[in-house]
Amino acid sequence: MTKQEIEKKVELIKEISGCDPYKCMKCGKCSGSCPAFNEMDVKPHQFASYIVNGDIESLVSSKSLWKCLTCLACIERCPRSVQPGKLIDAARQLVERERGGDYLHAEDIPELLDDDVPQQLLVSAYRRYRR
Amino acid sequence: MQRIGVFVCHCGTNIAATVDVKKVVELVRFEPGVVFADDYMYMCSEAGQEKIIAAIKEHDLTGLVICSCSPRMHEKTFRACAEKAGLNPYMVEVANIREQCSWIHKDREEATEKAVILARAAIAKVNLNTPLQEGESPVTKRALIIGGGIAGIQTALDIADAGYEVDIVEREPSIGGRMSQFDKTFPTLDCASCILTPKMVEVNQHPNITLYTYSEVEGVSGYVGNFDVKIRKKARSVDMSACTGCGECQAKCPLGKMGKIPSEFDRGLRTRPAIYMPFAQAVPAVPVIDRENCTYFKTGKCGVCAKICPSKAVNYEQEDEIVTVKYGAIVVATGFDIINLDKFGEYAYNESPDVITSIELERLMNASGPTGGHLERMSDHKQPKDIVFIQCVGSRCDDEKGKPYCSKVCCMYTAKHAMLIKDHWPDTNITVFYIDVRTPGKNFDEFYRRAVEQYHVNYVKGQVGKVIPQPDGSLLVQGVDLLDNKQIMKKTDMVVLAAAVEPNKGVRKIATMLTASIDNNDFLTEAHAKLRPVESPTAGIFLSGMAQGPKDIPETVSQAGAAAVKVVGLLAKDKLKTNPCTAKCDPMFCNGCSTCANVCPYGAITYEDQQVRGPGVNETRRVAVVNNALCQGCGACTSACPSGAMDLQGFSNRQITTEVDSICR
Amino acid sequence: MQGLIDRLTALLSDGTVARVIGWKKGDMAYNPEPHMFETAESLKDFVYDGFCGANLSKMMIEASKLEGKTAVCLKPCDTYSFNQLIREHRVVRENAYIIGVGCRGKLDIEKIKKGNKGITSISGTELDGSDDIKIETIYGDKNISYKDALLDRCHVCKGKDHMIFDEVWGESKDTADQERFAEVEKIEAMTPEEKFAFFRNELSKCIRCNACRNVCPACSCRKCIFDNTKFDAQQKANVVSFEERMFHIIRAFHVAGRCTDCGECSRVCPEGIPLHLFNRKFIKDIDKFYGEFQAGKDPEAQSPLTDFTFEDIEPGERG
Amino acid sequence: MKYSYYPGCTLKNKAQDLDVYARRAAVALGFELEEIPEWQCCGGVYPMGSDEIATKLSSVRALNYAKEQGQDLITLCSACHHVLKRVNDDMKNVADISDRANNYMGLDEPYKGETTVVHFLEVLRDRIGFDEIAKKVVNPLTGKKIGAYYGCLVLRPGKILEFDDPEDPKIMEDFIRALGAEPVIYPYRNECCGAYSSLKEGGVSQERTKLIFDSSEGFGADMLITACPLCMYNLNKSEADSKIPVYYFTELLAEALGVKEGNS
Repeated sequence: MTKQEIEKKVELIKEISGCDPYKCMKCGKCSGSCPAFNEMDVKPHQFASYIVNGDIESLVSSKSLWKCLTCLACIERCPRSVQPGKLIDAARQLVERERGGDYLHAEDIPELLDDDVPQQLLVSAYRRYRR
Repeated sequence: MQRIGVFVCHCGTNIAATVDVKKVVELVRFEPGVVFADDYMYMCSEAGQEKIIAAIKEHDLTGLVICSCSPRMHEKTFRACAEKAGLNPYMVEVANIREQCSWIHKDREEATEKAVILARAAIAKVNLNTPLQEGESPVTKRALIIGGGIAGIQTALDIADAGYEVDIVEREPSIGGRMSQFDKTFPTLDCASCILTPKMVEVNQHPNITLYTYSEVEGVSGYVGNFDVKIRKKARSVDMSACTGCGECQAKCPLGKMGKIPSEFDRGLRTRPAIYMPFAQAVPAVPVIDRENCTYFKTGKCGVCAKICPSKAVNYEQEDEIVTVKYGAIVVATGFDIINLDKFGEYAYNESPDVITSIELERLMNASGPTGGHLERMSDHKQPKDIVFIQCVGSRCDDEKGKPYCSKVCCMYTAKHAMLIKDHWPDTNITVFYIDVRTPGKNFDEFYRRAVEQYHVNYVKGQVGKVIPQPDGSLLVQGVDLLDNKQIMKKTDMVVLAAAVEPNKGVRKIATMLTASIDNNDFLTEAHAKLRPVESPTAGIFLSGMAQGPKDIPETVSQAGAAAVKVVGLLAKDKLKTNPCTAKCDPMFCNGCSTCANVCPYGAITYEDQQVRGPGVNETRRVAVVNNALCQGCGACTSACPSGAMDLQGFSNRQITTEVDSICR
Repeated sequence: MQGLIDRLTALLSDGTVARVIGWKKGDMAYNPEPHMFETAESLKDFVYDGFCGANLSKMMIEASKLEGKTAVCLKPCDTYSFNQLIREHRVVRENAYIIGVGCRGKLDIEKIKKGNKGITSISGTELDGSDDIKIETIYGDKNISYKDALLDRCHVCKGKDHMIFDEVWGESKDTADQERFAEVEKIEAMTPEEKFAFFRNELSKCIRCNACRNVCPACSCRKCIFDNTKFDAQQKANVVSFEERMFHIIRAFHVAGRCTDCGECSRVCPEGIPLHLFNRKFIKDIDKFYGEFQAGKDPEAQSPLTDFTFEDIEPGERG
Repeated sequence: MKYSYYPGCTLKNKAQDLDVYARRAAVALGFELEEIPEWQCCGGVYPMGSDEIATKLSSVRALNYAKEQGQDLITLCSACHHVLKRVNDDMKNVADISDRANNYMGLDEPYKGETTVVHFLEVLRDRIGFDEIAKKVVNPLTGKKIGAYYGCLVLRPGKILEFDDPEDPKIMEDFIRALGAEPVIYPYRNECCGAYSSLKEGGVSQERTKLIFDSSEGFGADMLITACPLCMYNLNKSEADSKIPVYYFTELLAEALGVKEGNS
């Protein structure tokens, strides 16, 4: 990515999330709360620094985009209103809005179903994992 | 017509870098009334002042406009300078072209234009200024300290030792405050009682100090040098002069054994009787009856304490007493409390008795505390083998759950707690979750390092997301180690929360009564953060201790001494100059409607029947009269008066509208 | 009505009062005017009927200065104004003999005139009159319901009780059948642009006749700020579109917390501007921010706007 | 009292128990659920992006319908409740989203968040009152020890949902008490069950549900109740050793009120 592209993406993440990554004081309460912490490569308390430092490339290619459960615990507990859950959601939006960015494909679905799967699960996953 | 001189200051580059000072001089020269204009590098310097004095004499100036910094900074300086040259000091106006202009603008042209406009407004005002004379008021040589913690105690002792009379008003039954709840104090680990109790006794015995414990300030009127303070002495239900403090009543109170009334002093970790002293070393050593809980007061039955009192000191009929005392100065030393943790449910404070606050831990480690100084879990009374401390609970928060500031004392007291525990029970594992360790202060970082190096306290950089009580009675702490980049699941026996400090709840009411300003966090504001740190912007009100902001005991004691010196400096004067910018009523316009008296915070307005004569009017009617000694020139009456009869000298409605008009020109 | 005249005559004759403030017959059936009766004889022109809407409390300001007591006829809603004037030391209670006159709501002649041209006489408007009023016009007679012809303000009546009186004459009725703040809420729901357009349209009708100011019992200054030469206010008052931008707004601010919502301003406005809306908005906000307050209900009560309590709403908070 | 009722996709299919029992309980408690005609799926998760408009419109339609009826909008499913309440908050307080959504919708009168969104449980607590419910219970669930499983969506973010204290909620416990049973408070009641990850990443939800079961059973619960079909699914699919039965809260309500069997 060129410097301009990075800057554009940083701005986009800030705009979509509505959060200010500069407010982060690196206390780690988000990572101390996160139920998916062990699944993630980039940890919740690092989201803000990746954005501040312009390392968007690493952030958008991280596994964490798809591991966040959107349980909102970090959003509820963040003492600085940085709300890492919103930042990672915005990063995921960047990926999904580009062609081929989906994490879930329609053809994969039949295999993932069982008789009990509630409609809610399908809709939620669909909305989270793809555009 | 005035003969006005305008003096534009460069303030080094503070103003000149952004404002074209020469251009300002050239442009204001032609304003109505201006006969002289000049600029100088530092107007407030001796040379600058000489320049002003010379110009006053040479050009017969009758008014001055100084374009410089905020009037809060140097208005006094320039008024004194004018007086030296024989000019009435109230013929001087300061146009603030620094804080409100050069410092906030980047564009030179814009800033210059604004400087000219600000100067023009000041010139327009001076054209309407009239000489004003300062009056004099006497000083009552007695000080009031609100709050009897270590801050109030030290301030009182220092003032009393200087030879002035001091009263302390303390809400609780005893003086001593928070410090009396503590076990040891950092960084030298003196026992808190050992250093506080002698001071409490000294206060009690000092001939210049009067104690009003179990008392509250109920109303304040008057002004610097002459405050009238209403103090409510709540009924103790015990005769102070008869009681010997033998403690029989406390021991026999039937409610004491029932264990229903949580002890405030022990933070609810034990219970107390309805007739009680908060702690054994209480000063005065006289109990009070908590009427809300006392069986006698609730049902009219019992009366055990009165029956067994050997000196017949218990008096159920006692009533609240209100005394009004005159003071020259008031010190606010209302101290702090810790925040309520209801909004931090993730730490399970309300769920588990083994999650406690640091003040509760102080009580649990104190030899006079509920466990006799033996550290134990409140759930099963077992000694904890593993303890987790969590820092910054509610401090440094950006949202409304907590406080935006650093509480300043937690890092140090946590290191203290860790070391004290390790001293007594060396095999205890201690983990501290921290964001930063903040230990500026003499011997402070050394103190913290000792906890790590000598006592092997485990400091983990990171926060705790959740404290999870386990079915087996232990606690699981889910947090993060940021340096290892790992989520931690730590089983522990006890969790201690460093809850944020906050000003005592009552301070808002007291600040309102004193018209002393408070900040967004309810800490009292100082007159100048650097140069006047122990004074409130309200004259005659001084600040001591945590009421002004988070601080530890050494800092509190220093500030207490500083406040005392300021009070003594005031009380040493026999007369104070009064502000001549007071309100004045024009009886021609006055309706006598009482609106102004209703809004006057100083009680400076009364009414009398006056003969009013004017075009087409000749009658006797009720009109407002301002007492110049009481009026502080706040202007509340002038804005409330519907007919415009009230006006403020030096800031008259006309002067202000003229300023506005000249800005909008 | 004759009973009231008899009573007033007696009060004058036995020297209890030196004069009577009441209403005098007008040249038409519907325009009685406030009047100070000095003799028992002159009371033959006294009238009290559905058209006696005028609030006479303000006349006591001048009457208070006269020798002896003055009998003043006050309807229930006028007594609020009188209390407020006592609180502001504008009238002397001891100099007034208050006859609390009964009221079943007052009539709006404009409503009656609508669709009834050429009125020659109106009857049945007395306090003890029937539910209908009879209108005779040059085109014939017609009955309309008393209730339908009420002034708007009577639909939000504050109640039938007199807040202060020496004696009461006649029965009163609470005529409230509408929500007091409904009109205000309608305006609150507008966008800022709509509000501005609404008020600009209304206030542009103002001819600055000062009727509102002169009738308002809260506008009791010796000299109005707008006539005050001391602060250039008078001069500023002459700028274009002043009525829209300043006069009514400032007047509303000056009476805020003191206005009893008597509705006289709107009743007397020759241009029909709903001036009471400003005041009622203030009343609504005061109720919301400081708890319910009715000016003039209790002459001892502190007005929320000039009183201070520790529970007061803080700047920036919205109730 | 009549409510505009938004059942949501799952209640019409896999979570019919949640719906049917709620309808019967409502009748017994004296309020009416009027299903919004032609409601559209809320999407299951709230689109957090500040520039997401289209994904919020189905919610706006339902909200506006309730406004037109002059009714409050009631939901049962935690996810629908979450999405509708947050979109409503956007329409009320976020001018940009509100303007753009309204431009798109082209309603006669713009929708500005006028509707009140309530969860069925909130109606029970705030409008009926748990004391009143307790009085109407005919089959008290005496002796049952029930753990409330809240999950995430019904509680967070606390500031917008204003449902209960997000870290230390009480509403479902009070509900359990009202039915005559004993609530079991356990720390994992507001921890995530793994949510939508179970479709592709089953492992996490296995881990999470195990913690939930271990903790609730450890504190003595012999059953769990929930208000979310996805939580229900994840809990049911759990392979935890400590697995205890899970019910929708409405089923127990209907049972306690004696209306479990019958027409709806």
